[in-house]
Amino acid sequence: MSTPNSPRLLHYVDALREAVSQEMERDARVFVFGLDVDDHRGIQGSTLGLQEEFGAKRVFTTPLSEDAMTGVAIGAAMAGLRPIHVHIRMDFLMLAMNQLINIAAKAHYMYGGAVKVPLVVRSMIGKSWGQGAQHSQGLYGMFMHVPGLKVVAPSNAYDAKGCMIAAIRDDNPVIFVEHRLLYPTEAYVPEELFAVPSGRARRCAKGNDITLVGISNMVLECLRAHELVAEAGVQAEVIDPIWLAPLDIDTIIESVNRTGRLLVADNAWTNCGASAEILARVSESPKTLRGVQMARLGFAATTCPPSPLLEQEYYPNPARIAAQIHQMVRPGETGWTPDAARAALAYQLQFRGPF
Amino acid sequence: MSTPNSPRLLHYVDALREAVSQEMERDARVFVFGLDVDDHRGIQGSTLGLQEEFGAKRVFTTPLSEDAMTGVAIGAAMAGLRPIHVHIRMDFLMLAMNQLINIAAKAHYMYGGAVKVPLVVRSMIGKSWGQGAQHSQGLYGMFMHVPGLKVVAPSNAYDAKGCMIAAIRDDNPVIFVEHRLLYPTEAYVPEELFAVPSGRARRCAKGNDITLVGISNMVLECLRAHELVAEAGVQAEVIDPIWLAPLDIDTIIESVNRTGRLLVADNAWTNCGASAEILARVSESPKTLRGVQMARLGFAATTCPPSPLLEQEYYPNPARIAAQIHQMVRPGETGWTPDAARAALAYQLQFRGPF
Amino acid sequence: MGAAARAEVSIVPEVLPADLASIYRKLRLIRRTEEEIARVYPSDQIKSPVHLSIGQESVPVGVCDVLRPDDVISTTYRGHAAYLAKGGDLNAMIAELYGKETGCARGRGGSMHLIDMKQYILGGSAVVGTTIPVAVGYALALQREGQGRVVAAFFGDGATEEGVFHESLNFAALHRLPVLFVCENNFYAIHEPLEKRWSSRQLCERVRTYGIPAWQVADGNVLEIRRLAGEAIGPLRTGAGGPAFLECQVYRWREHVGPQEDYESGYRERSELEPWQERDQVRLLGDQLGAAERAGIDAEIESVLAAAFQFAETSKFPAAPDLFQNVYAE
Amino acid sequence: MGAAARAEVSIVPEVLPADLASIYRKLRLIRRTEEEIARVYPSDQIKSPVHLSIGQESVPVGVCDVLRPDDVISTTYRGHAAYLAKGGDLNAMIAELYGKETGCARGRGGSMHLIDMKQYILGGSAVVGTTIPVAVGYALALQREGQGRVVAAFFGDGATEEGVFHESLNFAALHRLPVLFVCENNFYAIHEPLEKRWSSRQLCERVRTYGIPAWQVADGNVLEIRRLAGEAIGPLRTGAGGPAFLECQVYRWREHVGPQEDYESGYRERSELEPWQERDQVRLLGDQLGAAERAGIDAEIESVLAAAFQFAETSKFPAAPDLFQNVYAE
Ligand SMILES: Cc1ncc(C[n+]2csc(CCOP(=O)(O)OP(=O)(O)O)c2C)c(N)n1
Ligand SMILES: Cc1ncc(C[n+]2csc(CCOP(=O)(O)OP(=O)(O)O)c2C)c(N)n1
Ligand SMILES: [Mg+2]
Ligand SMILES: [Mg+2]
Repeated sequence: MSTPNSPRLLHYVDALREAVSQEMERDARVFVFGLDVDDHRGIQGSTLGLQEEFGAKRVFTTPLSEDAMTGVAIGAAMAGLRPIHVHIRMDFLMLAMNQLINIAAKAHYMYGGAVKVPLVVRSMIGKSWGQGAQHSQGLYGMFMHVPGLKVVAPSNAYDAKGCMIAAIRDDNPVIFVEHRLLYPTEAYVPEELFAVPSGRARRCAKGNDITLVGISNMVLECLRAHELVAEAGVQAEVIDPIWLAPLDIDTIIESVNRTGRLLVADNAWTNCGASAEILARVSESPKTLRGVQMARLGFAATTCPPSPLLEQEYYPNPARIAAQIHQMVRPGETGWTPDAARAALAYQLQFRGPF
Repeated sequence: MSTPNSPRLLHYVDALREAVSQEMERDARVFVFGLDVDDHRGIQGSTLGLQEEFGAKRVFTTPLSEDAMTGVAIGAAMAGLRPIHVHIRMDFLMLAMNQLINIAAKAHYMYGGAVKVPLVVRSMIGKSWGQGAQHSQGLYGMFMHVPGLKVVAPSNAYDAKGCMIAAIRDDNPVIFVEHRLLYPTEAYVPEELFAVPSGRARRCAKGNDITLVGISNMVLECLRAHELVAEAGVQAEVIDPIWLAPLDIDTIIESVNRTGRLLVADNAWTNCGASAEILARVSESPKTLRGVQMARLGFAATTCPPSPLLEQEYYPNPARIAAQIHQMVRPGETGWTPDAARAALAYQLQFRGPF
Repeated sequence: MGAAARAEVSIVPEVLPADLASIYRKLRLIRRTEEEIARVYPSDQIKSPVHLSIGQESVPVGVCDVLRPDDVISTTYRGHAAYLAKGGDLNAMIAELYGKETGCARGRGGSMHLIDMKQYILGGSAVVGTTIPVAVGYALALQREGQGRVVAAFFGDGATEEGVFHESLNFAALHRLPVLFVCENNFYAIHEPLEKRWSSRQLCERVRTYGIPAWQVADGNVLEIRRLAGEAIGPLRTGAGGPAFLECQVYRWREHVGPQEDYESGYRERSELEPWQERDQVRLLGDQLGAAERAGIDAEIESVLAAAFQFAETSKFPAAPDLFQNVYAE
Repeated sequence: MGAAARAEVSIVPEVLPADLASIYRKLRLIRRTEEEIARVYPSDQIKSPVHLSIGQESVPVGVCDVLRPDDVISTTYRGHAAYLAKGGDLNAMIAELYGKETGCARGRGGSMHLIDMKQYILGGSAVVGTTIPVAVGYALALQREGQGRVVAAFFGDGATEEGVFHESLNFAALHRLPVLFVCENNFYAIHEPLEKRWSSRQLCERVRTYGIPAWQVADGNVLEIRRLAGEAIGPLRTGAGGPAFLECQVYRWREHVGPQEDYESGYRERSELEPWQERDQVRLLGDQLGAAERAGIDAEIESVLAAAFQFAETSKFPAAPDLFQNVYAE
C-alpha cells in the first residue's frame, strides 16, 4: 500500500490531466489525440488546456473514424511515438477492436519482437442519467482475454495519476479504463511524477470476515458496503486490483485464505468478465485453501436501461453488496439488509484514495 | 443425451450445409451471405451448392465490408428475414463488433421489444499449418460476455446440424462457432430436421474421477485424453456444453459433485474466457459441494505462433490434458504422462458424435 | 420579409396549399415539441440526454413528406425530428424521454433510441453511423419484397467519416437497393467543425463515384428538400433504381446535447446562426398560410403537446422486477 | 516481340541503363523466389499459407525503386514481392516461411507477416486492410520528424472495400501526411471478381474527392509505375504535399493462396491471363538488357536463392520453451 507523500488533494480528472501533461513535458514523443480532446469541454476536463500547453501537433481531435485512428495510433507507436488515444465512451472501442485485438495486442509477438506498440487507449464508462444501452458498458473483460494487452482501471485520483504515468511509459498497448463517476472524486496526489506499475493490487480496507474485490468505481461502492456491514459487526476486507491485466491474484488469495470468503463486485457483466477470472484463478490456485465461499456482483445480465428504477436495479450498489456480504458471513440470519437511510447516506461518505 | 434415429454418417461440413439447405427450403425468409459463400470452395464446402439450389438472391457474396455487412444482416433481420452471415475466420468478427455488441445484442431490449434480430453469425476457428496470429483465435468469450447474444460451438456433425437449425429458428442473434478441424469429422446425423436447442449440455463419456469439460474441438481432445487416462485406471467424465450462452451449468455441477474435480479444456485463451466462466459458476453455486479441485487448459497466454514446435506448445492436446487429469486425480504419483506412442495414436481414434 | 420569403419558397409548383399546411404543421410540431423539452428539462423529469434538432426540422419533414406510410426511416440519437416527421407517436416519444413504461421503447431506450415500428421508424442509435447499414439491410428486405417501399436513412455529417458509411454506399449501390441516404450536414460533430474532420467538402462528388445520384441543398429549404427527395425516390420504387443521396446543409441552433444555446462557449459564433434564423423554415412556411389556418394549427399543436407531456408525467415507470424482460426474444 | 517491348518500355527517358538492370534484378529475384517457393511447397517444409505475387511484381518494384532506404513501406499477407522490392532480407524471409528462429519474425509471423524494420518494412497482416491506417500513423510520425521520409502503403483491391481505407484517406489528406497509397488491383479478392464487390470502377475519382491526386496504371508497366510513383512522391518529401494515390492494375497468375494455377476451377479463364503474360514485366525488362548482363544477374539470383533456402533449411526451429517470449515488451 502506497502512502501519499503530499498533502495535496486532487480530483481524479485533474490527476489524469496532470499525469499526461507532466509526461508530455518530460517526453516529447508523447501525444494525445481523439475526438474532442481539444474542445472547450476537454473530455470532461481531463484534456483541458493540453492543446494550449503543447500545441496542435501534439494534442488534436480526429474525424469520427475509430477504426483508422486506432491504426494510426499503432503506426505512430511503431515509429517510436507514444500516443494516447482518447475515447469518451468505452462502448466506442467496439469500432476499434480489429486494430486493438488483431494488431496492437499481437504486433510485438507476431513480428518476433521487431516492433513495440507503446500505446495508451483511454476510455470512459458512463453511468446514470439515461446513458442507456450504448454509453454505459464496461467492456474491459474483452481486453483482459487477449494476451499482449494490459488493462488498468484506477479507482481514485492517486492511481489515476500513477497508472497513467505507468501506462504512458509502458512499451505495450494499455487499455486505460476510467469511470465517469470517479472524475469528481478526490485523493491525495503527489505533485511529482510517480508510477503505479502493473502487477500490484492494493488493500483498501482491512477485515477478516470476507474479501471484497471491487473494480474501478466499484471500489467505492465496496468501501461504502464495508461501512454498512461494519454496523452489523462484519469486517470486510476491500481489495482494489488496480491493474486487471496482468492481475495480481496473490494479494487476493492471501486475503481469501484469511477470510474464507470472496465477493467480487464488478463494473461490468459477470459472464466471462473480470469477476469470472478472479473467481477462476482463486478456485484453481493450489495456494488457495479449500472451501472458500465465493460470489460475484456485476451489471445485471441485461442491456442497460435508462429508466430510473430499472437502472437502479441494474447496478450493484452498497446496499446490495452489503446484503450479499451479510448473507455470506452470517448465512443463519437471512434477509438482512442495511438500514435504507444509512444506505442512502453511504453516498455521502468521502473516500480519499490512495486507499 | 440424444440418441441418433438414423444410421447415416455425415461429415460436420455436410451437416452444416444440410441444415442450412433444409431450413432454406422450409423457410423462404432464410438467406445466406458473406464473403465467398458462392465460390467453388464454398467456405470449405459448407455452403457449396446452395446458390445453385436457392439462387443468387438468397445466397450471395459481399464486398470486404464486415462492419456494414453485419449491419445489413441486422437490418434485414429486423425487417423479418432470417440472415445467416458467414465469416471464414472468427478473427474477422473483430471488424463486426460494433454492430454485434452495440446493436444486435441490444436491439430487442433497447427498443422495448419492438424488434427482433433473428441472425446467425457463422465463423470458423482456424488451426495449424501456420494459420498464425490472426487466423486462429477463438474469441467467443467476448460474445458470452454480452447479454442478448447466444453462443454455440457444436463439436460434432450431429450437433452441427441440430444447433444450426436451432440457431436459424432462434429469434435472437446467435454466434455460431465452428472449428476448422471438425469439418472432416463424422457423426450419425438424422436426415430429417431436428433442433439441438440451447440450455442443455451433453455427457459424452462417463467417469467418476474427474469432470472434464471440453469446448468445440476440445471435446475431441478430451475424449482422446479420456482414453489415455483410462489406461492408468482413471475414469474421466467428459461434458460438452454445446451452447455456451446460455450455459447449462447444472449438468456440469451435477458431475462435479460426483467427481470432486473439474478440468475445463478450452479452444481459447483462459483469461476471461469460457473456462473462467465455468469455474466461476461452479465455484459460486450453492449447489456445488465444497472442496472441488479445479483447473483450466486453453491456448497458451501468447499470440498464436506458426512455427511448429511453438504451435504444438500453444495448444492443449490429449497428452497434456491427460497429464493434467492424472495430476489432479493421483497427486501422489507426480510426473505421469501418457506413453508418447499412445498419445500420438490417440489422433487415430474415431469419435462419432453425438456423444 | 414575409413577401420575400414567400417568393422564395413558392417557386416549387407541385406544392398544393394543403401540402403547405401539413408541412408547416410538422415543422411546427417538431419545433414546439423540442422547445417544450428544453423548457421542461431543468425540472429533471426527462432522464435522458437530449440532442435537439431545433433549426434542422426541414430535412426530415421535407423527406418524409414524400414517403408512404409503409416506407421506412432510420434515425440517430438526434432523432426527435425524424421520428415526428414520419408520424411517430408523440405521447410515446415524450414518455420515453421520461423513462416511462408507456414510452415508445418502454423506457428501455431513452431519447437516443426512439422507435415506432408501426410507423416504420427504425430505432435510433447512440453510436454514430451504426444505423446506416441497418437501414441498408432493411432496404435489402424491401427489395426482395418488391412492393416499391423505400428506406430513408438520416445521419449527420460526422457519420460520413465512419468507414461503415462507405461500405454501406458501395453495397447499396452494388445491389441497387431502394434507400435514400440523407446527410444532415450541420457543419459540426459536437464542437468540432468540418475543417478539422473533412479533408474536402466534396461529399456529393464522392458519393457519385459509387454510381449513386447525389444532390445538395445548401439552405435548408424544406420545399427544395421535398422536391429533390421526391425526384430521388421515384426511381427507387420501381425496383430498378439504385440508392440515392441527399446532402442537406442545416444548422443546429442549440448545444450538441442539452436544452440550451452555446454561442458563448467559444467554438462558434452567434453570427453563424443568424442567416439560418433568417431563413427559418418554420416561420417561412407559417408565413405562407392564412393567419386563421396557422393559428388553428398552432393551437392544435399546443393541445397535443400539453396532452403528451401530461401523458408522460402520469405514466408509470417500469418496475424494478421487469428489468429482465426482453433480454432475449422468445 | 523483344523490339516492340523495348520500344514500349523505353519511352520513359529518365531510366538509365543501370536503373534498368537493378529493376530487372528485383523483378527477377521476386519471380524466381516465388517460383522456388512454389516448387518447394509440396515438400511441406514451408509451414505457412503462401500468397504469391507472381505476375504482380512490377508494382512494388516500380514504387520502391523511387524510395529512399529510410522510407517506409507497409504490406499485406501477399507481401513477398514488396518485402523483396524494398530490400528485405531474403534469407530471413525464407527462414520465416520455414518457421525458423532465423526468420524475419523469428518464426512467430509466417508468410503473411513478413517484417524487416532495418529496411523499414512494416509487418504484413492477414486481416485485409488493417495495415493501411498503420501506415498512415507511421507517416504521421515521419511528418513530425520532418526529414522528408515517406511511407508507401501497398494493399489490394479488396482492401478498398473496407471502411478503414476511407477513414485512412480522409485522415491522411486532412493532415497532408507523406503517404503514397498503392492499390494493387488484380481484379479479384480470392475468387470474387470486382463486379461482385464494387458498385463502380471509379476508384481514382473517388480518391480525388478527398483532395488526393490519383493515377491509374492499367497495364502493370513497371517503368510507368516507377515514373508516376516518383512524380507522386516528390511533393510528399517537402512536408507540404499531402498523400497521393496510385491504382496499379495487375494480374495474379497463381491461385489466391498456395503454389498452383487455378484456371480450371471455374471462376476465371486462362484467356484473362494471356495478355498479362504477353506484357510480363520480368521478361520485357530482361529483354532490354544485354545477354551477358542478364545472364549474370540471373546466375547471381540463383545462387542467392539457393543459399537462402539452404539457410532456411539448416536453421533451427524456435524451441517450445521460447513460446512465451515477446508476449509483452519489456
Ligand atoms: C462512433 C462514435 N464516435 C463518437 C461518438 C461521440 N459523439 C456523439 S454525437 C457525435 C457527433 C456526431 O456528429 P454528426 O454525425 O455530424 O451529428 P450531429 O450531432 O451533428 O447531428 C459524436 C462524435 C459516438 N456517439 N459514436
Ligand atoms: C477483413 C478480412 N476479411 C476477409 C478476409 C479473407 N480474405 C483473405 S485474402 C482476401 C482477398 C483480399 O483481396 P485483395 O485485397 O484484392 O488482395 P489480393 O488477395 O487480391 O492480393 C480475403 C477476402 C481477410 N483476410 N480479412
Ligand atoms: Mg453534425
Ligand atoms: Mg485483389
